[in-house]
Amino acid sequence: MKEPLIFEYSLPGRRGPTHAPDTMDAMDGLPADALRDELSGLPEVSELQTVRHFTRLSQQNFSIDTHFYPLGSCTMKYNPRVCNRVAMMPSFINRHPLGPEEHGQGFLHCMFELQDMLKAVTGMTEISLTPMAGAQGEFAGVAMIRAYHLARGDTERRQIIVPDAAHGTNPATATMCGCEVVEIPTMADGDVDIEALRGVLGPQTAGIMLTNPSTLGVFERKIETIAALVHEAGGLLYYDGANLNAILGRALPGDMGFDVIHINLHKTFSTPHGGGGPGSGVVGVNERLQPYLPVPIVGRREIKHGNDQYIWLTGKERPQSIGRLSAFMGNAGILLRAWVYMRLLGARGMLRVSEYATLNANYLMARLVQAGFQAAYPERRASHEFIISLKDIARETSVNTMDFAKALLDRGFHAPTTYFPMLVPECLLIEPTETETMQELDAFVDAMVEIRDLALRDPEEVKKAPLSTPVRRLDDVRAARQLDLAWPGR
Amino acid sequence: MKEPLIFEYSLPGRRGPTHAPDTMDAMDGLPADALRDELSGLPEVSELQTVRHFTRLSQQNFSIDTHFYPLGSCTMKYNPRVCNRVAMMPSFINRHPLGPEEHGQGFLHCMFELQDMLKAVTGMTEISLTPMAGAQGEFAGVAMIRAYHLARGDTERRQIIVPDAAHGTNPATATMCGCEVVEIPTMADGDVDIEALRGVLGPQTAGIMLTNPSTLGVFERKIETIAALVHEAGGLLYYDGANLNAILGRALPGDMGFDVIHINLHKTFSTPHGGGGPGSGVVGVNERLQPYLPVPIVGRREIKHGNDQYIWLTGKERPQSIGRLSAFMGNAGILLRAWVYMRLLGARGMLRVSEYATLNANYLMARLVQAGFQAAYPERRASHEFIISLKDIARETSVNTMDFAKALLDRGFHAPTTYFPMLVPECLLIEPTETETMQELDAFVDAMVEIRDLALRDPEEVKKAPLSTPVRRLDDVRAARQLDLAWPGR
Amino acid sequence: MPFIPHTNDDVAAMLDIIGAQSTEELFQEIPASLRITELAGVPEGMSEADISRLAQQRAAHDGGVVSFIGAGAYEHYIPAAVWDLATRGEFYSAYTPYQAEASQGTLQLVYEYQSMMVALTGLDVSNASLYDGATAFAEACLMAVRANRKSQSRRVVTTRAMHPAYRSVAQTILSNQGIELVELPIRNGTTDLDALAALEGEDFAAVCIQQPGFLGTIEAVDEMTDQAHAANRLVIAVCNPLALAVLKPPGSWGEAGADIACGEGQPLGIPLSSGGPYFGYMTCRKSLVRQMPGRIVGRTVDVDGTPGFTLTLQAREQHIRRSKATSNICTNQGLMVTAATIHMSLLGAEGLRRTAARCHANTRSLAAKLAQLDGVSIAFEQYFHEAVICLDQPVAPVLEALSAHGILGGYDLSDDYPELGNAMLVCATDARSEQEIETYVTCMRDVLAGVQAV
Amino acid sequence: MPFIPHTNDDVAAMLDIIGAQSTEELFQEIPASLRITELAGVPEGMSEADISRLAQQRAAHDGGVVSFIGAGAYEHYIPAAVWDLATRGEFYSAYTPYQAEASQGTLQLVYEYQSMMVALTGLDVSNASLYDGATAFAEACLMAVRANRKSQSRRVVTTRAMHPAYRSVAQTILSNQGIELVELPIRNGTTDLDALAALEGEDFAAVCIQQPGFLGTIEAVDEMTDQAHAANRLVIAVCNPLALAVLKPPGSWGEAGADIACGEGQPLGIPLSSGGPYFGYMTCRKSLVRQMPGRIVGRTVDVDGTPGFTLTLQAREQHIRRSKATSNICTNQGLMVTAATIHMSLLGAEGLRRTAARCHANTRSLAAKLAQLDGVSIAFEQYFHEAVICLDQPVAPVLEALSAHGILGGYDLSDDYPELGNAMLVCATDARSEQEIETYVTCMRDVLAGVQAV
Ligand SMILES: Cc1ncc(COP(=O)(O)O)c(C=O)c1O
Ligand SMILES: Cc1ncc(COP(=O)(O)O)c(C=O)c1O
Repeated sequence: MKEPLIFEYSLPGRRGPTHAPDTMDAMDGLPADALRDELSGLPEVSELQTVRHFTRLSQQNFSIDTHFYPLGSCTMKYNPRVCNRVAMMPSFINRHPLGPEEHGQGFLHCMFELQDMLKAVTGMTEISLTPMAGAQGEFAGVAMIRAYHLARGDTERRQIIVPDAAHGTNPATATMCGCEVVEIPTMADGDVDIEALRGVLGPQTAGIMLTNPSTLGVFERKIETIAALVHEAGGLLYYDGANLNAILGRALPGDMGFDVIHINLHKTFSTPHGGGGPGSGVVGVNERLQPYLPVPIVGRREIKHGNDQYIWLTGKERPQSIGRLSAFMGNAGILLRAWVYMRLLGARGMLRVSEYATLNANYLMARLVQAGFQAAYPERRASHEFIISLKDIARETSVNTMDFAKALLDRGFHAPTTYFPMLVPECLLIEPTETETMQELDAFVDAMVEIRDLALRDPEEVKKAPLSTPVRRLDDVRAARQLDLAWPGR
Repeated sequence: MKEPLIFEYSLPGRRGPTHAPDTMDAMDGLPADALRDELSGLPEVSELQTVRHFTRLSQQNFSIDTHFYPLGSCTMKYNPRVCNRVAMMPSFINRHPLGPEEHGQGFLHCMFELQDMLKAVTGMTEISLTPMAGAQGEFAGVAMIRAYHLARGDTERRQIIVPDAAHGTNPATATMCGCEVVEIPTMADGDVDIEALRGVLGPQTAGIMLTNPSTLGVFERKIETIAALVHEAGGLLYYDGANLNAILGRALPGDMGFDVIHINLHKTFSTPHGGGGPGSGVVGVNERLQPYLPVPIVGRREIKHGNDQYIWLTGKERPQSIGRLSAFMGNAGILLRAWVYMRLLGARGMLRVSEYATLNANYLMARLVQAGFQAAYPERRASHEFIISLKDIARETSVNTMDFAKALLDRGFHAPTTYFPMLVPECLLIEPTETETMQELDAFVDAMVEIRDLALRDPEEVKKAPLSTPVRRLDDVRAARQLDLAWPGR
Repeated sequence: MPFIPHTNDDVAAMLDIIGAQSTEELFQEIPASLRITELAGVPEGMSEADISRLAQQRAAHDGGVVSFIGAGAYEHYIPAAVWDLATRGEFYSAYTPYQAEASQGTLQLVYEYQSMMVALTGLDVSNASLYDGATAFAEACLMAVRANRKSQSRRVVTTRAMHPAYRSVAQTILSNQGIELVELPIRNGTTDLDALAALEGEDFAAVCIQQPGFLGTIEAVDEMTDQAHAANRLVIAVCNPLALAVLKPPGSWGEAGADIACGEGQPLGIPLSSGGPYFGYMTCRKSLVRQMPGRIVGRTVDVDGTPGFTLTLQAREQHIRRSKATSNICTNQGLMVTAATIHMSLLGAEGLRRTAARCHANTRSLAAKLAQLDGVSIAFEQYFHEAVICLDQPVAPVLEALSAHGILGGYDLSDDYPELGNAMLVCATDARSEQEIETYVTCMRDVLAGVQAV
Repeated sequence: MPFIPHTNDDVAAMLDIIGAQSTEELFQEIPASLRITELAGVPEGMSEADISRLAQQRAAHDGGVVSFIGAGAYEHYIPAAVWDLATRGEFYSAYTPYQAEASQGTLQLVYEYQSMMVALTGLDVSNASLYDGATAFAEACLMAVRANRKSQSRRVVTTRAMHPAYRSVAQTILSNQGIELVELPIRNGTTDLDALAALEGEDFAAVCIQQPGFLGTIEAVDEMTDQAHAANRLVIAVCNPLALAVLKPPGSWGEAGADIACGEGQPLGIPLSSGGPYFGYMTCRKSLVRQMPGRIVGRTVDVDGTPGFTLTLQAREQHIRRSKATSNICTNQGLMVTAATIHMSLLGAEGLRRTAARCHANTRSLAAKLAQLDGVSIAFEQYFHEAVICLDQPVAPVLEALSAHGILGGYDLSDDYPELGNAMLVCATDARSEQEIETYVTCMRDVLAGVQAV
């Protein structure tokens, strides 16, 4: 059943809210010409209508809590409920960001521990928790790289090298930081083309941005060579930590030679994805970049009578910082969730994360290959994710990756990431994560085989998908051409 | 998509829970022969599997939060979320029932206020909060009536008079209290047959149980006469408060002559129905029955320095009490929710409850009658609910009330109560409640008309319903004959 | 106007359709003599913000204590997921699944619940819940009287080892039907078997055994069961379901097993909440199912042959059977069953066993430490997770002094069991930390010293 | 093993299919030189019960205060339904709606959100959120520089009346692209219009106006907007969205309205939470939509003609446009938008207006009462819901003394605005009761007396 817009339930004069003061106080302290006459365009609905509307809408979503959601590069693992419970404890959610440190020791203590644990899992020297998503972490990282070069008078280093398989945020970030993007190709085996890299390195090189394991689902084996080459050329190395889940407790980006890293806490550390966010893109650096870390950072002051005191370090203590990235300290509530998750798992639990994430990915890849699907890198071990290319099936049957994706929805699975990375044609990037069972993966294989077989038999039938979702395939072209971005009924 | 049983997800050896102690302590304080060797038959599943399973199951329910739910006699109105929030405040949910009064003044204060408000809305002298649902309230009431007669040496009064339209709990309760049930008929206009009543009154009469408005959806106009007759005969009057929503703030059962009343807080005062319960069936009495009220009751002790102290009154203070009805004090958390609801609404809000509940019912009845449906009591005002009889349609088309009910499900409406009260053939008891909009009622009328028209055109099509629910019409006979009441896989 | 969605235009249009001038007119069938127009004694309404603030202030009075009271209600850790899921609107705001096709969520869940209770108790079938442990016990007695074909008796044997409140609730309920409870005395904290033996030859419908008993102790369930069956008495087991994760299930008591098991479901994921809502569970042998009170869910198929769930055996219930029903219960404790089912799924057998064992270990540790204090002793050696502690002075003032320190030190047994002297029942569940136990012991030492000093 | 569902049999079967001996082997492509086998510095795991207890202990340090701080983050009453609904698993655990047909819930909700923000700001189109108010402001500046076809300038006019943290975040972000922020001084708490006039003739991409300003005061938005447009500068409005329930919307400023509006969404149902997660909102004229950063949801139809929702104009975004994208933002603040949309639906226009008006009245009452104390004065007469209070002594020690009494008395302005002297910013929202305001005033009286006494 189609759910109307909330505005369609609205009628002028529905009885007043119980959620606001009973009376309208006078706005008598303000000049009349600063005020608005009326506010139309918000719905007037009852609490029941609101609850019913948004409950029904929620049921139209696929989500981890309802479906297997193997969206590659996004680490859609289970979000433990206790993390939310803790982050919503009254004293935490009611704490004002500018409240004095004395009244925030509980929160700051957690944040200090979080910083320490993040150092341990990255091998970096210091952490700043402030970036609010991966892309902002990238911004912080590249801005630090620039600040580093500038501080050394190295003003010409403006090029950021990015492999062609990189996530779109990498080149976009470089541009936002006023850098120039230089793309280098990937070799047939999935590793970076070292010769091409050599070719672009030089005195203009600010640094390189790498994901390892890469978005191709393989571990970059020559990472140490790459690090040596870039450092020799005077550049720095940026680690895009979106895939940290694959190597948690197995290898440290710091050991690989990276100077700066961001981590998506909403991926590896399982804070909720919330229908698009919020996330957290905390950054870590080695000594080189330490002075430039964005503020604030949580510090500790030893005080006389035993107990330590946790404090904010700001621009005062960190004059070379690239500065602030958010009005306050970033996505504190998300950081708290990650703190709970990390303390729950502990050191051994974290090693198991990468162990089972990798096991699940390699198993699913093996099963799909054995079922006749084409892996993009069949000779390689999968990391926590892997790529299947449907280009042969697409050629034979005209059923393409998008059709597969929609047919999966009808079978109760959220589709993997489609058409990314762009260099593999007709690709599915599949990331099962460690929280799924073997039995769920088997069911996914069955669905894939069923769709493939149907495609060979009756391709038009597959192209009709999805049939069981609240709407069928949507007209994206019309959406972009005949823009309808807000309810016109106002 | 069909959701498997939780047991079907289970595999022996799924990794241990994080929700329990890490280790198994020894049971060394107990003799070996008191222990069990193993515990099989509980599922071994992960937290994600549990969350996903029960989230998916929940989505298979119709509920107030998702659907219009006009289940007559059940008052399926909106359950405000704030009531749950308050009842779940840590200090409330962690309070031990046997904790000392000093550490429960907050809770007890709320309960004392609740008792006072309930006195006000019923016109009774004193309240006991302990009964855990309507039926238990009835038990308490009839037990008090018996205790009253016995205390007066009136040992022969064992008959409880019940109209034929009464809810099944009324006669069942009388039996549970060791009484004999005497049924009296209803007249064509929906009121009790006074002559029949006269005929059954006598020295054996313990009392009468009445709902007013009755389950026929009409107000018993001769209530004062009835009260006089019963009292004259030496009997007492029991008020089944399931329908209090209809007259909240309009008339007081105490004024009508009732000696004892129960109220379903999960109806009139909107505590959740929870898929079957919990409810609360608080009882109120006039002076006559006061000594017999079930314990505990919340009392107040005036203490010197201003503040009052709230205390428990138990069998010590109330030696004539019929006794305890629950191990502790009843459904405290449900009582708290009702307290929040009543304080939110206040006196004026309560009057509006009955006003709009009655308006909605009369409007919906009028619309359905205008659309050609047959009201059971067309000459009467509806109370907060009313009855439609489908007997003519059923005769003409063979589409019966059950078919209508299932066809409503396909149209996004929970069915009204069917085949109750039994004295109206092919009946639907429809209770829209005050929290639904006129627009929702209109949509319901449209659905009813659509089904009726389809029944006239193509009755077999209606009989196929439901088609859109997770399962289609279920085989109840098989369910009762081939009993499958627990997962056999253990 | 809280929760009422009507606009003035709506009201006018609706009155027009009804053919009434005003909403007042709709109440015209209420005799004028009975009409009121205001509710004196109910305060004015408040906003959601104000009621939240008020509730917060009230709640603030009640917190900040550490409890070592059990006595039928136990604080256990409840995983966050339990109530997040149970309070989803689709569970929270649905009602009894009368329309099975629109209630498969609740119905399947209850079927799973029934299966789990069957597993825990080792019996064949379960109902969908009763109000609480005490009423479940009372219903079990009624059921046994109805069901025992070999006995004509309206008498049931119970014991002082049973929860006093359960006995008192059963008394309230059974006395109205003239059913008599015959109470056995205790010896060493458990039922006096000699007194039981002395009833030989008498006709009773059933014998009731609580395991563990109210005093935490372990009954001779095998012996008592066999003896009861030999005398044609049914056996009603009253058990803490969490204890059943480690204790022998009623279905395995003696040769043939108990006939009915029942008890308080609260330890399975339900918060203390001042005493409710909890839920009573009940399971029994298959042969007794038609005498069982309460709702029952069965698995069947739909017209397409797809498996599905529905309420079944409704002919036992009041809405069909009316005055001949097995019980008057209608609304039960569905939401609590929802939470319990999720709780048991999350913990699994292993989680429940570990929790039970931790409670046992914690209480043993507490009792042992208390017993090292002067003037404190442990009354009975074998117990599950509650221990009777005897003092050399009256209990009430000691508990009061502890309470002033924020410690609820236990349940005073003096009223219910004067025969035990200055005794109290202490309980340290998994929710109590080692440190809290230490604090209790230290506090007790100070309190006893203080009292002695005076 | 937390959250990992594999049995030993599963693992063996899986390795078998993979053709590996052990899970270790799966990591063989990581050079041996880089392999580690443990994580020093991460403590051992704990059970859910233990982490909950630990968190509870930590949280206990942070509560029990009453805050009169605003300065960009505001405590408002949030109806219980808001977060009950927003944390439903289907919202909480979904991601960006890449598969539109499987995400209509989130997509329709965002479309509704966009519609509401358009209504509040009076502009044409909205995006689906940015990180927070400060980054939204920075993105608005970048957008204006890209979008202003009539200007070649990489300079933007801002003002000291703007939130200092917003200016500093914008500085961090804009400086990397060589975009310069030119800051106007303040006079009487608002932007110095003479200083603005003095920029006449110079080329700027945009003028930024915060309404109400950081100091709570009211800017001459109409005049500033018209003047900016006359000079071919775009106008960026930075507004508290709750204030827009009562204040003139940016779309109506001056003759033509502002071009871009942005700001902090937190007052719309998001808890304070130590500073985040909040969300930045952004709306603009239709003609600028292709320059807008962030996701946008559009309404379209499916193959059957049924209306539905999808992400649109993705060609602006990094995953398509890569280095030429309008911004690098990918993950946004979706869950916060979910909560805000529910919050706005529950309150409606009337509820938001009453809340805004109550904040105004409460702060006026607080400021007036404080100003009656010796040595306290109100700096500026017209303000929305924050007032600058001047003391006759340094602010920091006074705030510290208040804090010791559990009152967070305001935001010390001495660092950011030394030109205001001993000044602080106080805020009393709808969440502050009359009694709390009284307590503050009383406490302040005592503190000032105490300080004077010394
Ligand atoms: C490889 C990679 N890098 C960077 C990002 C950007 O992270 P975020 O979406 O948190 O900004 C993502 C995630 O979407 C990613 O998959
Ligand atoms: C008229 C009537 N009386 C009594 C009851 C019994 O109430 P409860 O279900 O709370 O036991 C009900 C509700 O089901 C009812 O509708």
